[in-house]
Amino acid sequence: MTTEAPTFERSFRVEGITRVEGEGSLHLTVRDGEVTDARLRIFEAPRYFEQLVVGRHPDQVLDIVARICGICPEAYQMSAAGAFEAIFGVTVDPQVRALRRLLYAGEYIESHALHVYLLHAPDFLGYASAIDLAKDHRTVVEQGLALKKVGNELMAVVGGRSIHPVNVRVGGLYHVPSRDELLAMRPALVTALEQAKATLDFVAQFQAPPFERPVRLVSLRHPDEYPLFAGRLVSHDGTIDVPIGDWRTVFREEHHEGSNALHARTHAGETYQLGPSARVTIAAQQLHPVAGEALARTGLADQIARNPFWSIAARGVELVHYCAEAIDIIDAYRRPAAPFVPWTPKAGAAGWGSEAPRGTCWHHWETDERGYVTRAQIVPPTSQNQGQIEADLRGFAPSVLELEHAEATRRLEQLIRSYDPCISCATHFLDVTIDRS
Amino acid sequence: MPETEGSTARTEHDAEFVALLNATWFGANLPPEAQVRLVGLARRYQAPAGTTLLTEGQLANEIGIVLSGRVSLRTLVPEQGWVTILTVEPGDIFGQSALVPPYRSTSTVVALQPVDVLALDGPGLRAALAADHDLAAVLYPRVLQALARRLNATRLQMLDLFAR
Amino acid sequence: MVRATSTPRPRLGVVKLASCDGCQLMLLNLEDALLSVAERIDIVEFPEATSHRSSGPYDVVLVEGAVSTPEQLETIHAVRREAKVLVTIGACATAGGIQAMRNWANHDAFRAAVYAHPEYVESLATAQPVSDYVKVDGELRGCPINGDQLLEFVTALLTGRRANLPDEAVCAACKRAGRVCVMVSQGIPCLGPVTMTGCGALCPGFDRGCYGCFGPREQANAASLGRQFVAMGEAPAEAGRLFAGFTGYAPPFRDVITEFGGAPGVPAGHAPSPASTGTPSGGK
Amino acid sequence: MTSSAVTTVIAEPRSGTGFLPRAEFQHLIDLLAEDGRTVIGPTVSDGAIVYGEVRAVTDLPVGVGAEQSPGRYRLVDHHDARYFAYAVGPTSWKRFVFPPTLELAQSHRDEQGHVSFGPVRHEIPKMAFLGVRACELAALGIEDRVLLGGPYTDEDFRRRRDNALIVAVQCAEPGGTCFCTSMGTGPGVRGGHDVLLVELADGFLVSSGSEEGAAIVARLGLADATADQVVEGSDQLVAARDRIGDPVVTAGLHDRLLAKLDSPRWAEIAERCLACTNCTAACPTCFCTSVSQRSDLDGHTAVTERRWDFCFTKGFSAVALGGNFRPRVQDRYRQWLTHKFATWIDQFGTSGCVGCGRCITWCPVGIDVREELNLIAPPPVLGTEAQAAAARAPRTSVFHVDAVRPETHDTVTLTLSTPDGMDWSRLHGEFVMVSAPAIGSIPISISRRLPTGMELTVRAVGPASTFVTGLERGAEVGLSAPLGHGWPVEAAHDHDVVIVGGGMGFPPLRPVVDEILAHRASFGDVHVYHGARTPGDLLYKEELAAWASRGDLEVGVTVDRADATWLGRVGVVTQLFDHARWDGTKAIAFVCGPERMIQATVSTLAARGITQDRIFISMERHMECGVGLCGHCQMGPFFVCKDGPVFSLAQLGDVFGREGI
Repeated sequence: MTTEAPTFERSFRVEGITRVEGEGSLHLTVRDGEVTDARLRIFEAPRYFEQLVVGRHPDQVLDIVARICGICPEAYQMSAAGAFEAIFGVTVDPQVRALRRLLYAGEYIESHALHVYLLHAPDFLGYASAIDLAKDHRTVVEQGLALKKVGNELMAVVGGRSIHPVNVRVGGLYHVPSRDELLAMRPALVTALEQAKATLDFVAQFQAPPFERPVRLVSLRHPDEYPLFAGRLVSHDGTIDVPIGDWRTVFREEHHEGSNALHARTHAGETYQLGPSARVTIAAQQLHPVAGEALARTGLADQIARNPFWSIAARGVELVHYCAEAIDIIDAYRRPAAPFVPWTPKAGAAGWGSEAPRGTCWHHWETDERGYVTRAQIVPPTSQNQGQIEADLRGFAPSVLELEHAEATRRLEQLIRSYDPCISCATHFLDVTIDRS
Repeated sequence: MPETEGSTARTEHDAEFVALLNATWFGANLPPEAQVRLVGLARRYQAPAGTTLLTEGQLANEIGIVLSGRVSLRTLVPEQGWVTILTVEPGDIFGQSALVPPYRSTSTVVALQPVDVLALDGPGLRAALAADHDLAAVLYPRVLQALARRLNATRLQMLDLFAR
Repeated sequence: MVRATSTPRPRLGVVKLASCDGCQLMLLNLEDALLSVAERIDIVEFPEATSHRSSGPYDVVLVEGAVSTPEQLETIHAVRREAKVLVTIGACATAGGIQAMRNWANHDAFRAAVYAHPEYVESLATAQPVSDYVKVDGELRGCPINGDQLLEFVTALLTGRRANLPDEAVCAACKRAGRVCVMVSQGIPCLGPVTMTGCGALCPGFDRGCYGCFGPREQANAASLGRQFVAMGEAPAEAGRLFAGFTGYAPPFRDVITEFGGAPGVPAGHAPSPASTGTPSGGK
Repeated sequence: MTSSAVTTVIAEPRSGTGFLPRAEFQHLIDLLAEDGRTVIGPTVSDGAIVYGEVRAVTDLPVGVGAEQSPGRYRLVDHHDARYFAYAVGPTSWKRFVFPPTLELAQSHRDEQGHVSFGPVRHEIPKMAFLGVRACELAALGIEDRVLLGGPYTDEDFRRRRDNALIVAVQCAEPGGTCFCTSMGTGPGVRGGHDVLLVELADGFLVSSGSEEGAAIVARLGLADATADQVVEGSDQLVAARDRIGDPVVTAGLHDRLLAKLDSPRWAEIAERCLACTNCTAACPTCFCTSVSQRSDLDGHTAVTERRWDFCFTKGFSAVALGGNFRPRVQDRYRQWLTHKFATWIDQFGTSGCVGCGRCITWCPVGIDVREELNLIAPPPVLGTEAQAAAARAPRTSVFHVDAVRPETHDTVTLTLSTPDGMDWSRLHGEFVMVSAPAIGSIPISISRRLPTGMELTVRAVGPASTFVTGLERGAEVGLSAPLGHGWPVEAAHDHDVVIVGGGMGFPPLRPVVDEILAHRASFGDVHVYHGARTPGDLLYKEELAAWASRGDLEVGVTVDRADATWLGRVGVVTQLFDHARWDGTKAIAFVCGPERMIQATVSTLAARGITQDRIFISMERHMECGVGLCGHCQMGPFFVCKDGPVFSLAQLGDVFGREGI
């Protein structure tokens, strides 16, 4: 339709991006081989979480923020719990803290297996869905489902259920499982660990589009453990290194002229990348030895840091890590005497973050003297990645212009999926610009 | 009141009419004086199946007592056509609207079988009931009983019990 | 010999409104049965899982999420037109979800508090369950829905019977499971007595009270339970807030919140009845 | 205080009773375990003393008790060494002899439509119940009567009962909600145990109540208890009795309660009652159950599972097409309370309550039956007749569909035969339970008895009946029994007979007409009346015409509404005979149809001189098991499935036509 126009302009529109969690669309305009506009639009309905929690008891808040996202409820629970515990000065019992890591490990295994096998692998292998993929490669999909199931079961044992677990409270957990209940999970995890290694070997053979670009990778880092819900907020190039609560000193949520979206940027206006590629790069030293070896075997460490498509390998590495760490936690587990530490409410404010499977989820909470919430700020990982996704789209689009339109569109979607965007999490992340021209 | 062909064959013999009355639920065992008053207001007619004996909305000039055969009380329902609400069997009455203002029939009465009817003149009966309190005292309970039975039956039909 | 054994595969769609995606994720969480289900059901629309798209017609459509924007209102009417059977899944679609808690508050104030440019945010004054706008043929409750119930629903669909989804209280499942009542033995407020079962009495099994994510059971006497919470020492607004969760907009819970207080953004003791958009385009 | 009307014989330890020092209690547990028994007893878990596996003394609630009041239970520390110093907690032994969920049967339907049914027989472990109280022994006795005392029995329950050795412990610390004294069940153990323990400060008095118990006591090799020790034990029991007092006046309670079916108090309770089922779940005698089917995705293999159900849920009393006989919470509370304390006595010769107080403690809003009973009314002398009956479990047989005859647009008559050659026409019973794998079971009245089977006339109203009406010739289906009590046709010999069938109430009466025509000379005048909704809904039209043309029975047919093409009668079924000339004083009537139609019919029949004892009606209720074991079809003192569905009006009394019963 545009071929007869004096200037060659192509428009890529994907009105509903599929195989992502939530609803978004892509609008990319290319003029004379140059990308003039790249916009990822979120049409997730506003849900007003930051207002819904005002006036609530912190324990109720933990249940509510889980509902921001059905895929990564733990990220929201742990970030909020960390902030409240910082305000009230609570130190969680080490065994209970290990259980929280175990619960979160279940979420990683579930989320990454879902993304690798059901959402992202079909892109690399040329299928529209995992169901189509299963018609030709049933055992591959079954392996993915089996891994995913172990993650879900782990969440159910520690958290009650896989989606919106019920066990997290300020100061610890409501209920601690018996050692026997955890040991019952061990055989499945041992199998899962082998499957996770096979998964990494499998995805390492994929052909990723050659798209390398400089980027700033950001995640939490903790000297003694793979980053999850503690440590400092750092970048891989060393330019950022602040306490976990100080996100605001480095970043801000920005009203971006022309897109009317709240994107997070550095104060200098730069984009950055969160998620598995960032963590694997930044916290390589904290990876479980088994996962470190597996990563080394792939030889992809450098690619992961530079090419967003290789996030699939980073997810594979983290699958190995969390299966191995879960086994270690179970082996060392002794049922704690009390599931939670009682706390005294007070007025205060604190920021806290935790690493959702798709990147750092950062919160800031304020409470009154009864400990009830007076104010909340919730910055989901995808709203932080959005700027980088759009930048990558601008950089990547020219390389697919020669392809047939449908194939080019598919490649662009594949790039977006590399970030595992969780659009449902858009608590206040909403791009309402509609290009009607 | 139908002007059906060959429908009037009024007998001169009151005794025969009294006997007919006594064979019906409605007219049996009334005092002799009352029976004589009624017989004085009665005519007898026969009508073949399919005859319309009364039309909904029109003046009801007679109260009919079914001696034999079956008549149906019908009403026209949009989109459903004629719906039979009730059938009247020998011994029972129809056209009692002739006693109740505005004296118009509340349904259309059609003979389903060849019928033999003893009909009481409406205006005449109203005048007689107004003037003769003894007659009214014995006849109204019968009319009320007929109405009550019909009301009760209608209520049960409305419940549509067999739909469940 | 038995009828209807070789009917064509039913066409299934999954549609999302305002929600967290957790309920449709439950479909993917049926790991052991997922591929068997996909062989027997033609999944024609399920954007979270497949790039194949279809705008209908559907034999069955599963709707997740509350109706909270003008666009979603259009969507739900379009989906209803295309669906033989429309089933709402989860607390958002069946009861309005957590976002329906804003229905008591001033919508503009809420919007301004969260968004720098509220004028760009399109949303209806209230978030409401799907059944407030279109006819709903069936529902799966829960926040999220329960995987066993989802599988039972699919099995019933395929075998042509009614799904076995009990509407009894959480207590019934709790007692069959041999759990000790947390309300009686520990004084923990629990919505189990007025909440529909389906979760397997999860929360009492984790030493905490039920927070009502499956919504009110039939004839839920929520007012009596609210009075009991107050008798146990909760302030009225706190008692109300216990109901003001994921299904708080469902009528018997809604009435308790209005009577006792506890809606977000509304001072305790001043709760008005929640706003309602009515039924703008044809209604149920 | 202890003014219970029942004189109790208390099995107090006599001299010769042994003494087991506290330090040697583990020996008893080990002895029981040595015999291969799983020892189940009190243990502290989740803030309460519950029953669970006990392997060692340390598993017992050492020094732990509980405070109990309406809606409240809290553990307390006695700061002593006692193991059994508590009143009963939330668990009852019901859980171990009558499990909350139980797989009953597996069924299979193959691609060709062949069906098979197989009962599931569970492995039952040998068990020892440690710490059974007097009230709990009474509860087990009541369950025995309910589940083993009728014509049909629960064999799984029997096997679990037989496998459980009972070690009773005398009550010393009654709780704040106890009222066993009023119900005549405690606190003293009066039998039913194998071993009896009385806990003293430094050990236990041990005696036996059965041969098996005596053997165990002998193996303990105990020294005799001293007289002081025996006195310490009996003083303890007297103190317990005094602490409980006599909170409920039970004399005449049965009659007083049933006289108050219309009390305004029921509605007041419903304001508080959550209908949450906790009282029934905690009750050691409530026995209601439901069954459901779980199947594979294709519906080929299905499992029938029984689970505890509760009369407080709305679905419990639901019937087809949204009907419900107990629609309000007040109806359900009244059902529960009157059954427990009154109609249970009519049915089983004993009260359904043992006074353990669980329903009071575990009610989240603290509704106290002691208070409610005293407010509404008062109780009973325990009947003690045990009904011995041969064990009989309902069996599902596979039947073939030989013919399918459409009756109306939504109703068909199936001709079924059984391949096992049994002469079904000679078996009594009014209805069958028709089972479809993965779909469920429904009760259907027999509409004709045949030597090789029967006819069933079925209307498609729900999934199960739609499935049954959709069966084609050659299909297979599972059937249980013939069940229930049918029409007492023999009682009508030498009488005139009036048969009134409305709608789907007519098919159950067809066997009555068949029977009469087979022995026509034994009956007087016979009148058959059938009412239907429309002419298209009339059943057995050709048969009705054939009967009418015989000349030896009157056949009347009417419909509720018709179009102009219908030349027959229009009007309610009672109009067929309200001016009839027959004499009701010599007649017996059989009536079946919707309950409201039956009411209208019986009043018309009564006006024609037929007395209540000569009017027989068939009642509809929610039926789940068909044999009086699941509790759904409870109606006053009856189970409709087992005691009915056919009742005489006199038998039903004022239960008939009462709202919400």
